[in-house]
Amino acid sequence: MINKVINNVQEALEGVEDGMTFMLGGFGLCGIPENSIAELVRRKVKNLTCISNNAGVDDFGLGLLLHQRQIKKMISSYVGENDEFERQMLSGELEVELIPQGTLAERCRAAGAGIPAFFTPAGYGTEVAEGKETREFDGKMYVLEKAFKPDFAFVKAWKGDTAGNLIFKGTARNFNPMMAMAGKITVAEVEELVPAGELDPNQIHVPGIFVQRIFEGKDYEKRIEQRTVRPKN
Amino acid sequence: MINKVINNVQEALEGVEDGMTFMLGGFGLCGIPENSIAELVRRKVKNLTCISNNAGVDDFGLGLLLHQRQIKKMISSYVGENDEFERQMLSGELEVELIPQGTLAERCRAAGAGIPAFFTPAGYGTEVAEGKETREFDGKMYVLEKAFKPDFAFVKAWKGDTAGNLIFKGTARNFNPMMAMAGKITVAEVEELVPAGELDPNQIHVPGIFVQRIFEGKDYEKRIEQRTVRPKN
Amino acid sequence: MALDKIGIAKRIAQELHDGWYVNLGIGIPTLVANYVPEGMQVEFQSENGILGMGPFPFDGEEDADLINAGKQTVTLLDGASLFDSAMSFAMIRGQHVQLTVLGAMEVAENGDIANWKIPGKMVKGMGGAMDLVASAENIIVAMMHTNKRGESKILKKCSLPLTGVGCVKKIVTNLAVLEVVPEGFKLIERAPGVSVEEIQNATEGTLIVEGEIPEMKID
Amino acid sequence: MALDKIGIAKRIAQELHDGWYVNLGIGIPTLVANYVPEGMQVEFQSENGILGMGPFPFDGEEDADLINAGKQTVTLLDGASLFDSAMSFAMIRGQHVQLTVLGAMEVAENGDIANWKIPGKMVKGMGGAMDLVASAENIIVAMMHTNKRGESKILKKCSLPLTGVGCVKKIVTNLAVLEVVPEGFKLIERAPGVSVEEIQNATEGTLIVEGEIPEMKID
Repeated sequence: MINKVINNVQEALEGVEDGMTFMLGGFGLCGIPENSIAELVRRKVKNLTCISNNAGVDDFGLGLLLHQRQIKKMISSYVGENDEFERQMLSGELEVELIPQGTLAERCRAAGAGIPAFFTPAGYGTEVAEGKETREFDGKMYVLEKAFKPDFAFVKAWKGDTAGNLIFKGTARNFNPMMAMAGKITVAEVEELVPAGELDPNQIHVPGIFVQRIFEGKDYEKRIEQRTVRPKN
Repeated sequence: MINKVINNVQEALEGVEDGMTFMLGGFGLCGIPENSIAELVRRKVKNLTCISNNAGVDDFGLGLLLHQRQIKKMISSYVGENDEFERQMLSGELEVELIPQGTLAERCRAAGAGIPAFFTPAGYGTEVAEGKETREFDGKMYVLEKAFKPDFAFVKAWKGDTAGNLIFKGTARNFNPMMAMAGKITVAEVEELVPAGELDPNQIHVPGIFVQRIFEGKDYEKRIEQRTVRPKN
Repeated sequence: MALDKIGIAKRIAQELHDGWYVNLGIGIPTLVANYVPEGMQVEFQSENGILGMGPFPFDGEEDADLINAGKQTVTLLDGASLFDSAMSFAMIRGQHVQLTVLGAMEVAENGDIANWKIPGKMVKGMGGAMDLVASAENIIVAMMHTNKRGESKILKKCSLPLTGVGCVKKIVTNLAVLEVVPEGFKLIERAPGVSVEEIQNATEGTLIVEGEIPEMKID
Repeated sequence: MALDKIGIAKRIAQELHDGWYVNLGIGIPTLVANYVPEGMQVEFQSENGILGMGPFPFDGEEDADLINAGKQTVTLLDGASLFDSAMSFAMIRGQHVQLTVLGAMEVAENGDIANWKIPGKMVKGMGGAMDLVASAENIIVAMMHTNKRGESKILKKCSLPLTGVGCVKKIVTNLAVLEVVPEGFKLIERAPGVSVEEIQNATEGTLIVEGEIPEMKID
């Protein structure tokens, strides 16, 4: 097997530079690459374009990069719950491109799957379709959407092996698999890194071919945005 | 949970009619819906269009339908190893459309994913691209390919639950997942049917939403086409 | 008396069908899950990657790795499945989800819906709404009939940027159940004690009233 | 002396790079797996859904549910993964597989390849070949320099229906290693004991011979 193990997050992020385009997995704060984000903050790379479904909260996730004004442009489907984001966006410091969530997911998969463009009905007749080719198939209208081209993808998995294979847990999967497919260099941080052969080959969510660098992350906070519970009786 | 269990293969195939378009999972004879094929043979439905990566062998798999001349048209990527197929094709009795294997897989997925068309580089400059739109993206040429529209999809999984969730084993997965996604009615036969809740939700290959009917198949022959082994020493 | 949010959710629950997969938006739609008719098999999809979503977890059993599209901690029912976002929207775009219930700022009589953007205000994004409305075979809008300023949200034409065109089939508000038909909004039911005149006054779009309009039955 | 199939496979194995994912076609290409240089990390992809394919199983341990693209029973190495056909071709189309080795009936000096169809004969289909050649960044064609009738398969222009256009970069035959360059086929190496003249005579396309042409080193 091809060994993808990197010693630590510092090595894993070697080559990140100002002005690059990154994909970052996660939905809300669920399944985000916490270690990689912390290292991006430490490195202070700036003028970044970040493709991520959400933009974190003020003091966690991508909010940490926003706070240091490292992000030039966000490409997301939903960016609520973030005051600093709002301030930067309204002041024009931050460029924001909003994309329907399914289109975002499919543009990531397309990037990884060598499909330069595809038709989707999402956004037809709305400002999302402005300037884009539209076409009718079987009486319904569709919009032509294109694959992304990120320099790096940062993803977070539950378990991974030395060959780069990844397994996710719960809804922490979300955008991570297709972003892993899309990255020119994909950096995967995992909660538990195991030797090749320990994971069931039938149950791999992301085959190691898509992962260039893997490391075991630490100190996962896994913050919950909306703790909703029922009383135990 | 929505219960998808059907008592037997006879009930599972209710509604199949002459002239319909079917998808049938499998690669070679690996992972083919043996029980559904047997029932199609018994029902003698004819003038079928069958979308399947291969066409079986003379006395197994889709070869059984060919033998009874139930198939009007085959849509496949590779149809070797089948004398009756060859005879019918060369005599003009059987219409054959050959499609690159990756395009076949993606046209199945597209059908299930509500994507009417996508661009792929496969087949550009060859007769496969004749009459199709081609377009350049970033200096490379691509062909526009369209989603299939099958009436039924017949797939075979290793384990399934009453909610229609499917898990595959080994390379018996192949085309089954995306065909399951594509079927207007998807019939899944499984080696082992278990109650909802027994399969790990993290490890479902095909979520039950794509499966309309599920049943536990029997008498799986699982024929091997090319038995290649090393001597034990 | 006009319905409250729970009343709207209860009325929408009556629109569920056995065997349907349903995506519920944030807000009133989420409440619909609490009123599924006894014995009916319905599965809830959450677009961040769940089929077979269950109720909130018991206090202390919440899992940061298991949330719904509203980022709330949830549970799974037996037979649930988890998947990635591309698969989730394959289900939605591919019309495998039979019903989408979502809120709106405006609905127009041609079925247009606006629910994601108010020019000049902070825009949070459309999330999965554009994919949902562009693909769902059945869309029910759950909302108040009028906005906070008392202006109708049921319009001849949407004034806000659209989320989807010609897609809304049915609307359940605090005042009425409406169907979107070629001629306009067809009044199907009135909230208990609410008159046709009150509904007419709260509706800017073309309201079609044919015969006696029954009251909703909500328990 | 011209190489046999094993010789061709051994020579192609010298083209492997550490860390490469490789797809081997049916026939001679399959043999390449047996000659991976010691200590080199290479993973073999089989387009029916395997990464990390191992050797044939021991007699009696074969599994009908575990075959390669040639429908042969195989095994998995530690760290292997299994996936569906859409995912498999996502890898191929998305250029995650670094090298494709496949056979051909004809190769033209512009890099065109024909390997799937002979008009008038039974056509078995292109399988995954068109996806592979359209996407691979490195394609090595493994074949005999001439066909059974002694005619060159290394041509100015393909006469058979194409599998892909302008995609072949390198050819390893029983006689030579050739690189496809803008001007034609550049002769890189000769099979042991085979002269440049023999290669020239067996090559219909433009052969470019610059300086001394070394012999292949095959052990």
